[in-house]
Amino acid sequence: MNELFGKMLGLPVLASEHGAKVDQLIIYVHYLMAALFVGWILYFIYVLLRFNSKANPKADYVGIRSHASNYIELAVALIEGVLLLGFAVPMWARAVDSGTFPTPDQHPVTIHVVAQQFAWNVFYPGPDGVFAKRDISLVSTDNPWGIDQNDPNGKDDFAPIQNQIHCVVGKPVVVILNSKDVIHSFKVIAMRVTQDAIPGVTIPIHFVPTKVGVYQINCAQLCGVGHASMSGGRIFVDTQEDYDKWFAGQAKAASTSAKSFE
Amino acid sequence: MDIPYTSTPRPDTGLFNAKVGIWLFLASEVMLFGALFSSYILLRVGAAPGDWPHGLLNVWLGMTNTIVLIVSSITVVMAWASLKMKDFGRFRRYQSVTLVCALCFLGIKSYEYHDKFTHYEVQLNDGVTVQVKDESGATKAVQLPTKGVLDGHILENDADKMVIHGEIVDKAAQAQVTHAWQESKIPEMEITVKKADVKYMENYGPWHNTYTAIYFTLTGLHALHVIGGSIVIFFIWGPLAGMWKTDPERYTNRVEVSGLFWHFVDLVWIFLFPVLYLL
Amino acid sequence: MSTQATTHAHPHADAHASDHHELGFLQKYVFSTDHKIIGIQYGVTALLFLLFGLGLMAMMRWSIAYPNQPLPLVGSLLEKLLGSNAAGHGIMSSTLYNSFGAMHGTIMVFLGIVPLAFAAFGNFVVPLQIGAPDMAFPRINMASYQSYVIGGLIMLISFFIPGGAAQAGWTSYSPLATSFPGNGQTFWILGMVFLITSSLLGAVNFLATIIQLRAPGMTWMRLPFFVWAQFVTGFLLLLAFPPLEAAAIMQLMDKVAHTSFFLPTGLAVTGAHISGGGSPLLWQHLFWFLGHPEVYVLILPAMGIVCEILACNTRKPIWGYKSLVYSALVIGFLSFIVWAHHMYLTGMGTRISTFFQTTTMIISIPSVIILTCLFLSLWGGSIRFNTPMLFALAFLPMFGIGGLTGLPLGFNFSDLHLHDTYYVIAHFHYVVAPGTIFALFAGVYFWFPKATGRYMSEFWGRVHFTCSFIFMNLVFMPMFAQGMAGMLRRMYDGGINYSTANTPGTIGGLSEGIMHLNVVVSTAVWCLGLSQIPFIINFFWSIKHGKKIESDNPWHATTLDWQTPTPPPHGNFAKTPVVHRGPYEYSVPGHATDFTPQNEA
Amino acid sequence: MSDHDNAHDIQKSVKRYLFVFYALIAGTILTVMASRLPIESVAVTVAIALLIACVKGFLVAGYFMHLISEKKMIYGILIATVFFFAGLMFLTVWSMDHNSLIHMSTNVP
Ligand code: HEA
Ligand code: HEA
Ligand code: CUA
Ligand SMILES: [Cu+2]
Repeated sequence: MNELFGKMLGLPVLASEHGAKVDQLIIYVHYLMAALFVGWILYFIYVLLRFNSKANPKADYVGIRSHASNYIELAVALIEGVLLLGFAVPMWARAVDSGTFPTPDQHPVTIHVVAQQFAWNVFYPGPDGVFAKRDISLVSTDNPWGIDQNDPNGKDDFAPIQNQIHCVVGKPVVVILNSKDVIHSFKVIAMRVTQDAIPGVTIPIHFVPTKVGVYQINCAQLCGVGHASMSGGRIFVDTQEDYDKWFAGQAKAASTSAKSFE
Repeated sequence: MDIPYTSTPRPDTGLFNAKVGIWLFLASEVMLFGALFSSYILLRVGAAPGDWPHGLLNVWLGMTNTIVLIVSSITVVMAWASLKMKDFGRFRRYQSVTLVCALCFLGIKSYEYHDKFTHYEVQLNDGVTVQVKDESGATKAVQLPTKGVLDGHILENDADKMVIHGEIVDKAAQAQVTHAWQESKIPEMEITVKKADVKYMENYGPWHNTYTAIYFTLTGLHALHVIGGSIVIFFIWGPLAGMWKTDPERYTNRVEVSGLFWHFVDLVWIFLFPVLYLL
Repeated sequence: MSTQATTHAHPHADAHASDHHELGFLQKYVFSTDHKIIGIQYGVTALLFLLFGLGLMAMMRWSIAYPNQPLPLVGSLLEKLLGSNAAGHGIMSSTLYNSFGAMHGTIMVFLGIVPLAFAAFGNFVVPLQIGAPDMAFPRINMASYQSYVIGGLIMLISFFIPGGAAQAGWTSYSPLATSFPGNGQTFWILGMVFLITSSLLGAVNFLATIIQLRAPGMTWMRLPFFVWAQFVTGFLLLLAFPPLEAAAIMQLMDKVAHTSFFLPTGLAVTGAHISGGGSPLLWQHLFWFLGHPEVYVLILPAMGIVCEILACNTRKPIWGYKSLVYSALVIGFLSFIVWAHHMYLTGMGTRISTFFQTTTMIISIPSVIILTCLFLSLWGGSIRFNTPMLFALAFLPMFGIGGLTGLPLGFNFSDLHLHDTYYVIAHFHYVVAPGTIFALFAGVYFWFPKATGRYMSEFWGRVHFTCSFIFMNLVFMPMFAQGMAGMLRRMYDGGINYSTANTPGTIGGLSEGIMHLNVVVSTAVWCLGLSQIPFIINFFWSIKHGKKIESDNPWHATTLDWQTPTPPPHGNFAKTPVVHRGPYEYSVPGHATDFTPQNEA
Repeated sequence: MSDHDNAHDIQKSVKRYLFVFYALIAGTILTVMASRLPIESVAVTVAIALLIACVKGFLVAGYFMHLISEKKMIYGILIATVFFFAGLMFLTVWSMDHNSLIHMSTNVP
């Protein structure tokens, strides 16, 4: 029944683990809304028919005598309380709290994403899994990301990739997000992921994709003239095999370019 | 029907209209300065070590201005009390002191602003030496520490060199300073630099850092209030004085209401002074 | 002094005021200090701004439905007026769309609804309802209106400056807001400073008036609910606006003095050298500290108007008057501590978001209570369906839909999916457009006879209501579906880049059906615009030619505003009224008529 | 103000005003002196400065502005204002505190 109701609401395709919880909450809240709406609309129509001045020429000074409404109000408050404390809060805590991030033995795909007008720049740490240091003070025209060229951990980092994230189905993805100019918002509808990318603040989020495919990344915050067309971002959810192949290719490219630097 | 309670209090609230009005207005002013004050806290907490200057402003000037405002506040109440005792002449004398105080405050404030606009921080290229003339008049060459900058007022500004009256500041050491009292008093010297050695220079205008930004914003807004308040006080003191003959009660109420505003302006300064000059 | 029986003392009912001494035109209409004239000035100006806001949206909806196609009718005019950068070949550019969007929001909220709901109705009705001769500070009242006009003019001029009007949304988030080279944002801030000043002066005046000038016997619990609503609204404006003013000053400093209040270290966006060290989130906090109380500023006066009209047209007392009053007070109080529910996705951790979710849910309860009271008031009534009542009745389910859809937004975990989508747009438009605007229409039809001595045409009123009701729902209902599907707001092309047609092979695009709704909605918006023509004609025509009212109290209402001559003269009441009872004594058993005015001895 | 109506009362309050005036001057000097004390803890320095400022503020508001003997309505307005101001300040500061934001326990480079 929940699924049917979700379809009726028009919830889009779902492709992440925690997304089911988001949908669940949306569906439950809409049950409450639907009940209140239908109940009150029926009452409303009935009242308009029964108490219009033709049907009821003399108004009653006291009006309704029942106190049922107090119970309805109380019930609404209680249900809201349950939805809040029973669902919204623990769900949020499980999704974002620092303790919930995947541990190394879950082999998460960890990436940095830096938003800019009007694209997403994706950084992979390379085979060693450690990112090169970045520092704002190093930013220059030759080095737009302020990467510390002397950091040995950076030797195997992939060159920043624009607009393309690769990850593995069933394995957690950690996206460490910020922005280099204005506020953007990293939204993947099918993953039920939304997070503002705010300059000066670094925010990590994580999710587990559940279906192989190519997914759209949206920019959900007005970020200037190109906001509507900041739609180039894609997440490639690969099988482990495909991902490894892609990863090896990138790693090779990184090592050859690193050599050419020396 | 005329509007009631313009000068007599309404029995159940015990207040005349303008009194309610001014307090409501002051409530909104509390929120205005309160929001800026909250912003001050956030900027300060968020500032990187060393980015929040201590002892940048002249405490003695700030203290003088505080006292000037306190004096103006007492003269405002005394003026109102004089009216209550039906002594119009004394009221006028007190309020003229208030107005003089207001002008004095604004004068000192403009001097301080001017001082900050002509106060420069000069970053030099790495490893540069400068010529320093100390109090005894002797000149010697000094090499700047790695994170050193010059800080002071420009005395001479030629095409190829300039002379700065100020000090050499070690930024690395300054980052350790968290209290005004730790700021060491280096004697001011005359420092000569070649223009070619200057990497970047900027005065202490609002753009300099978040401290100067909030300093100028808060004190600027406060100064606007001082100007507004003194215009009102002047207006009641001069052009409106005839009302004392026709409707003394209403006149006294106006003085009281303008006084409430003036005290509020004083009150804001009482907080601004320690927050901007001392902490 | 019950005057409802006296027939029209003033034959020239169309004259706005009947002063004892003649005033020049300027003094009477431009520099007037009479609360009724100021109320009417506010009302007409605000209606014009509403119309203008609708016009902007009508053009924007073209771009959404048919992106990158020349606008019909107005395209070449736009190009001439605003230059070919903004509207080359009559096509709305993304820049122009963003300007129009930001100005639609700003104009509707700050120049349309607040001045109409708070200032216009407040000015005209509140002193009459509390039995006062005028506002407490008539000259401040005039200054408030003038400040509003100046603020509005600054906003209007900003369309024509190089670079165009502000483009960062009505929320003006930094760093985007200060990143544009033109001066649109500077104008926006200056305009806002005047509008804020206007609202502050207005708020001080209303509060002082309600506190000080209530007629003898008009105790707090005998105030009509509309007065209570205005009282709470006044407090919201008084205390919530100053932080936005502070924020505006800081943003102005960022823009013109190159400070970094809202700009973090290392920002690569503005041309000028900046020191950094500021915080973009600080702006958001200060903005929403105003923003949320502001939305209750938009709704409380509307609830007040609806309450007056419901009581009068059901011919029975409002059910739960005390609950209404306490709920309004609680809403006012809590509305200051829920603001961060607009910021759930800025990276808030669990503790903070739990706090704000909890307050958000708590504040929805008094709204539920208010709506319940209004619904239950209908029970046992003898309901008259005149035009004001139709609009007032429609307000109830419309606000209900808007309010209910606030709930999934109020939980952070469901907001995750809905944030910044058309679901949010639909949510708040249901509250402000078919909600507040309907209540305001109701108010216009209801108090028009008091202001002019004539009714507005009932027939055209019904036409206006029926068309508006249908098209309002056709405009905003489909947006819920679009939002649920993930269509984002503030996209000049209606999200065409995210449509499945343009993203082959990608999962998560917008289906053809969803995209097609854009055309449906836009068409409905244009029809909604056309539906206003009967209203506009009716409004101006009825001033001179409407049916004359039979008595000073044509609706047989109980509150003091109807116990004055029509239109009320300067000073309102010939003799100070004395109040003997509560505001809604309709159908009192044993009373000769079915209404007992508050001042009847 | 009704309770200040006769000249004798005014005379009495004038004395009080002068006393407050001296206290304010003393407070100002005290603040400056306190800021010179070599106190290590930033919190204590700030607390001292703000404490003195609060006392001075109380004196101005209480005596110069007659808040000490004001009417209930004014108190009501001001209490609401102080409450909302406190809400604005504490909630904003709390929200923007690093610990209130989403962050990972293991530090990311
Ligand atoms: C008048 C304006 C108004 C009102 C009254 C409300 C009321 C509410 N709003 Fe809304 N809101 C806005 C105007 C308003 N809002 C605006 C303008 C925005 C967007 C700003 C922007 O980003 O540009 C917004 C955005 C907004 C958000 C942020 C969404 C996002 O950006 O992601 C949230 C989240 O919590 C929210 C929640 C609520 C809640 C819980 C209420 C509650 O107070 C609602 C309580 C009411 C009820 C619960 C209804 C009860 C009804 C019944 C019981 C009867 C039902 C009967 C029938 C239908 C017949 N609103
Ligand atoms: C009070 C606020 C208010 C009101 C009433 C409205 C009314 C309307 N709004 Fe608006 N809207 C906003 C506030 C409001 N809006 C805000 C804050 C935003 C967000 C902006 C942003 O993103 O920053 C927004 C955004 C917004 C969008 C999204 C744009 C985007 O994200 O890209 C859309 C899209 O359709 C829209 C449509 C409409 C429509 C069709 C109406 C219609 O309901 C209009 C109906 C109008 C009338 C019916 C006019 C009545 C008046 C008269 C007829 C005058 C008569 C005159 C005389 C008698 C003299 N609005
Ligand atoms: Cu990036 Cu919108
Ligand atoms: Cu809100």
